[in-house]
Amino acid sequence: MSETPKLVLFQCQWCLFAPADQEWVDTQLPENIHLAKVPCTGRINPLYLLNAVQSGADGVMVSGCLPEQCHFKTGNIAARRQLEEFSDYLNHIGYEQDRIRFLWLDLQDRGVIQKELAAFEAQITALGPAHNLATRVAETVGGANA
Amino acid sequence: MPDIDALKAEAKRILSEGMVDMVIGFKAGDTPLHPQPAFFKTPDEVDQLVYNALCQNNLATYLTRFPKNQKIGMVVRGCESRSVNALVFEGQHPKDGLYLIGVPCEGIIDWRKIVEQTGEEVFSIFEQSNNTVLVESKSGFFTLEKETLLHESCSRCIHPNPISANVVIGELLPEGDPALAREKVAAFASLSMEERHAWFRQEAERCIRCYACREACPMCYCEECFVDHITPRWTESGTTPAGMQGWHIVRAFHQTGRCTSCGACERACPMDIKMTYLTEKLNEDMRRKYNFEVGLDATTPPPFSTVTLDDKSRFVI
Amino acid sequence: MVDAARQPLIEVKTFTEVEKVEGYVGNFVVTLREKTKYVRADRCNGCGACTKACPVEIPNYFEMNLAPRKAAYIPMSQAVPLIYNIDMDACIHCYKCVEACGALEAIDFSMEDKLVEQEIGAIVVATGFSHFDPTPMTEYGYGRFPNVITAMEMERLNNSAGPTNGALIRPSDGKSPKQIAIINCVGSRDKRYNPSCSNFCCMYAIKNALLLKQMHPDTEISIYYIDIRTPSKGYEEFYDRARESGIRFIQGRPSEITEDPDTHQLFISSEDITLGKVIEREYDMVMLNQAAIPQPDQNHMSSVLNVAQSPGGWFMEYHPKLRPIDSPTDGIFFAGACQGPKDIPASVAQGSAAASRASRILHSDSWQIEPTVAVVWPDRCVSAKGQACGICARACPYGAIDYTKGLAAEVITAKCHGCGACVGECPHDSITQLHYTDAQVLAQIRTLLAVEPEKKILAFRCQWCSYGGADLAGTSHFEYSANERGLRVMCSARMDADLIYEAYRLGAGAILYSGCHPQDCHYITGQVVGAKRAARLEKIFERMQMSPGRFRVEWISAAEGDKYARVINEMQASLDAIPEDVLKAEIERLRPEMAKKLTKLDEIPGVAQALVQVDFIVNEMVGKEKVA
Amino acid sequence: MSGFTDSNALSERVKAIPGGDMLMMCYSCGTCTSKCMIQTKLESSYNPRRLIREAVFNMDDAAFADKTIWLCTACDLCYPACPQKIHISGVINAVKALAVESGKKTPYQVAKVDELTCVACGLCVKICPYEAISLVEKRVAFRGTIPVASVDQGKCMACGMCTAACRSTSIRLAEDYNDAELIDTLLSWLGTERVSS
Repeated sequence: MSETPKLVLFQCQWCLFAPADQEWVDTQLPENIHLAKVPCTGRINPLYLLNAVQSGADGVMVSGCLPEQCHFKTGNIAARRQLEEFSDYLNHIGYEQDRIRFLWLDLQDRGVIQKELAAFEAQITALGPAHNLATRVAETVGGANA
Repeated sequence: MPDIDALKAEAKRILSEGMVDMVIGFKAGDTPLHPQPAFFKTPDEVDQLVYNALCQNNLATYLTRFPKNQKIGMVVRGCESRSVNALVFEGQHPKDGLYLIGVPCEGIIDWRKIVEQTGEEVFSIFEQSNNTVLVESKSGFFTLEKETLLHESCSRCIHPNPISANVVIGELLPEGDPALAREKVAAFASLSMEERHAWFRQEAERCIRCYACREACPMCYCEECFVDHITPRWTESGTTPAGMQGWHIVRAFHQTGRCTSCGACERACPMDIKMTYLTEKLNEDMRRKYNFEVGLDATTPPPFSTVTLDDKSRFVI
Repeated sequence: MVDAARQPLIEVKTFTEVEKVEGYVGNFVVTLREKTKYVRADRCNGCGACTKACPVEIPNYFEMNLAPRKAAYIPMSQAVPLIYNIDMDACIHCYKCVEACGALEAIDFSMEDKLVEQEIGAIVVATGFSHFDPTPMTEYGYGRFPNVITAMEMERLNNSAGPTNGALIRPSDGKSPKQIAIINCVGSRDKRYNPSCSNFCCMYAIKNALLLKQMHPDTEISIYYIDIRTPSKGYEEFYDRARESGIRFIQGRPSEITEDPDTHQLFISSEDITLGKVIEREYDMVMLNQAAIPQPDQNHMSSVLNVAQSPGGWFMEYHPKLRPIDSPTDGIFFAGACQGPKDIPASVAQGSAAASRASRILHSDSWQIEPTVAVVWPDRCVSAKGQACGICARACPYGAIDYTKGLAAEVITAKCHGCGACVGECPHDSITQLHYTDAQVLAQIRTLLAVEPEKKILAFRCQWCSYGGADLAGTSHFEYSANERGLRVMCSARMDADLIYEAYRLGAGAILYSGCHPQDCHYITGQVVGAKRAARLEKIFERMQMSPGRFRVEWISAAEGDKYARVINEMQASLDAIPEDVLKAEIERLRPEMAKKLTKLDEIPGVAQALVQVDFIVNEMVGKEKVA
Repeated sequence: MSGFTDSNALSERVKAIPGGDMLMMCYSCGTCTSKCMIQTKLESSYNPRRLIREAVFNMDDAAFADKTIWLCTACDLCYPACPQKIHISGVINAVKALAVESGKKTPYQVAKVDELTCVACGLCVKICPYEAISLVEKRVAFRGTIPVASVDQGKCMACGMCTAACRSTSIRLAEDYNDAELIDTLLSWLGTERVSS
């Protein structure tokens, strides 16, 4: 595994109000971060997280809207219940809960996601690579960023 | 122990009066120590009905296998009655199409523990009134403490009495202490991350993907399980570490807010995988965070089906 | 102000509060609280040594808190009198100022507020307006984003005598902004805060934009607006000039201001209505053009002066078109924005008008009032007979009735405006109102209900609102039932319960009790008195089991002709819904009950006589032998 | 003043539907459009202000053809922002209801139920914020007449909460947010591949 941690960002497509931030996420995301855009955090099936974790993601970030700002009324708070429990549960069997982070963005936030991602990356770098549940066999050809 | 004659009489009554089309219960199995589920359709067949501490299946599992318009009578213990409630909530059988004959349950004996303690082939067992079990084996009779033979889930059972049963046969038992389940989860959680993971890996490694746990679980009634799904292939389907771990992680997670801690999955497992330390963690979380226990009635939705703004969550800013 | 202070006949009393206003037009007694400055005006020479010595620094309110000031200070450079002032809330009592003042001994910490009573002929209220604080509008981030400032702050920033000596800088980093946005209608035309338009902000935004553009030609200025309102002479031309000079006007109310937390740059997201597209633009600085709102102590002043407030809290004029300068209380006039948002020309005009209105009082020996005043029959007043009553005094919105137990109530005619609230309320019929005496009104009722009374809808209309509404319904040709019979009194407060009972006794089919909307009342609180009585009557009639729809209470403004017509038509419909025989039986059933409530009606002076005359006339005209 | 307005006019019909009554109060300030992110992120022709305008001017055809009615998810972020306190999503919903009445259908993809595997547990019904899912008895190939979940095309907003709630992945969003594609790209980026499939 390379030095820089591999992070997966599940992004609710509405949480970034500022077009500039959205553009940054869409085009200038660092190479070690994979973006998976979903219509709402409520859309995120825990199986997504499982797949990311089992395939060797060192950290998973979910960015969504603040409670009461959800584009789909209750998607984010439903996601909060299910995904928080899932991350607690993964922690129970060997995937640190610090490796899964929810980022709730206020509509008025701007330029926050870049910093939060950097802070998250630093936090994951300090934790080191996640190996406990990374059980999917690495493919020999292709590799990262394929 | 409930009066087996009263149980039979009630089963016969509801069959003969036409209140139900069928009674699900147990009958003696082909091998000793293994009573098997039975489906009695006539009053005469009810004579075969048995009920003892070795009846280890969760009968609610069979509820989903019969048409919804069929009237079903069922012998239920605490956990089974809760499973039935959960299934009624999920619309798997109408409430008025059910007749539940409740029996307070003193716990299910794990036949593996008998074998373990006697160390030899066992022919039969007799429950005695002083909380001991008389075991007949190859070399004679043993008296064992019942307490030591109980299945792990049963030793921590919170609701031994059937809930929302039409009739209860036998005397109600005192409710269990939720602290026991809490302590077990806490004890596991106090281990280090590496120890917890090592334990999980060790358990999952033995899995042979027979899906006996799935078959034994009353809540696993999906037409197509997520592991059988092809696009996308949610988790590896073979006995690779990823596949085995993924299966156990998600199987348990799918029972969040639905599992009654009956332990049927664990008893069904041919590889003796201790699956309940996963489900109990989730059940404990539901109790702690949302004050929710499944199956106490057939109308309260599980936490994942409800949303509220005022969750206390570490994710909230 | 400095100019005014120099006039020999003008006495300027600053730092003084009005505590109490008593008396009436031409004869007010005003109690003033002259607040102490802790500096003797006769000794202070304005040298400023105290300010230099003072160690306390607090935000300067006059500079919109953008600059500091000392606890010993001059509020502003045009202050009258130009002497120093110790801010006791901020003072730490170090007495360094006293030391600095030295032999002059102008600073005296033992001074106290003085209460002064003064005889005043007329009062002009010019208390001005206040600004809406945009902090609650979180979407604009005022208070959180340093570069979002209010119009008043911009005013100080851009002022050569201001905290920056006129240098335009942005608060976050002191750099001069190149992109400035002005957002209009912040808190105004907004039902969540102030639904009304603040009148002058459009022009104010353009003025500020032009000023900025002239002083800093390289700045780009955008004005976000919903509508630009330039209604006066020369205003549209001014707007033209602004567009010509390159100021961008963007139609669309911004929904959100966001800030880059590192650079403190601001981003405004708004729909450009003309394009139909959402655009986001970047700015260095944003100015919020706040709503004008009434002064925070406007409610208090309104009770001190006994003048009403219109919806929104501004002082209410006597009549919006005919007497826009006068308050409902004679001898008190309004000037400027205390009466509603106004720009400078309008305020000056109103100030001049108010001064001349006031001088008419000062120059005359007598004062004409409307003739509809209330009069007491002292011999009928129970107070004169020793009973405790005082109902009339409590009902009077103007405090025009002197009530002392044991003496007959007395109307101070100069203060009376003729609403008739006392007349309506007096349970002993001891007060009447000239031109609307009980005899006169009863005579009208009797006439209107002379023929087929059960088919009639008798409408009591207040002179100012519902009468105007009925009038408008007529002139607008809104059709309503021809069975309506209108009857005018000055105010819903005058609609005496006796009049209603008598009308029902005479067999009226239905009665409408109508007046102004609450707060619109021409007589400050007259409508409140009327509304309370109406509620009482509704309950009484309900207890009598009167058919629903026969008594109706509606508040109808002079602009609601359509409502008037609708109400009457609805009443006709509900009257039609009652079968004729049932209605007649009900009238007969209730007649004795109504009569019972009216036993003393004949004793009211003039009533019996008037009714005899009416009966005679009616009999002559319709050939009826007997009325009721 | 009746007689001036035609009760068949679009604006009157919208007003008669609860939520649509404040329609005429709009002074077209555009706050709602810019508060909503649909125009910038999804569909450039989206514009609630214009839709209200179309309703005010009784432009039935234009209003029913406007994509706005199908895209508003009634998150009501604009409602507290509206200076005229108009319940914008209420107006949009009213127009949508009239559009559906006149036979219009959403041009967008909505959730789809795999009837072969649905077990009608009802968890999606409970979690759906739009009450778009209901359980109906239906004849399904190979399975007989059974209850299955059914999505109301007019109400579904394609948020996908049902797919996250479904254990047997029997309900899914079509095309745009396809599970398989998401998982495939995720896995290939993370450098792993299915060992057996």
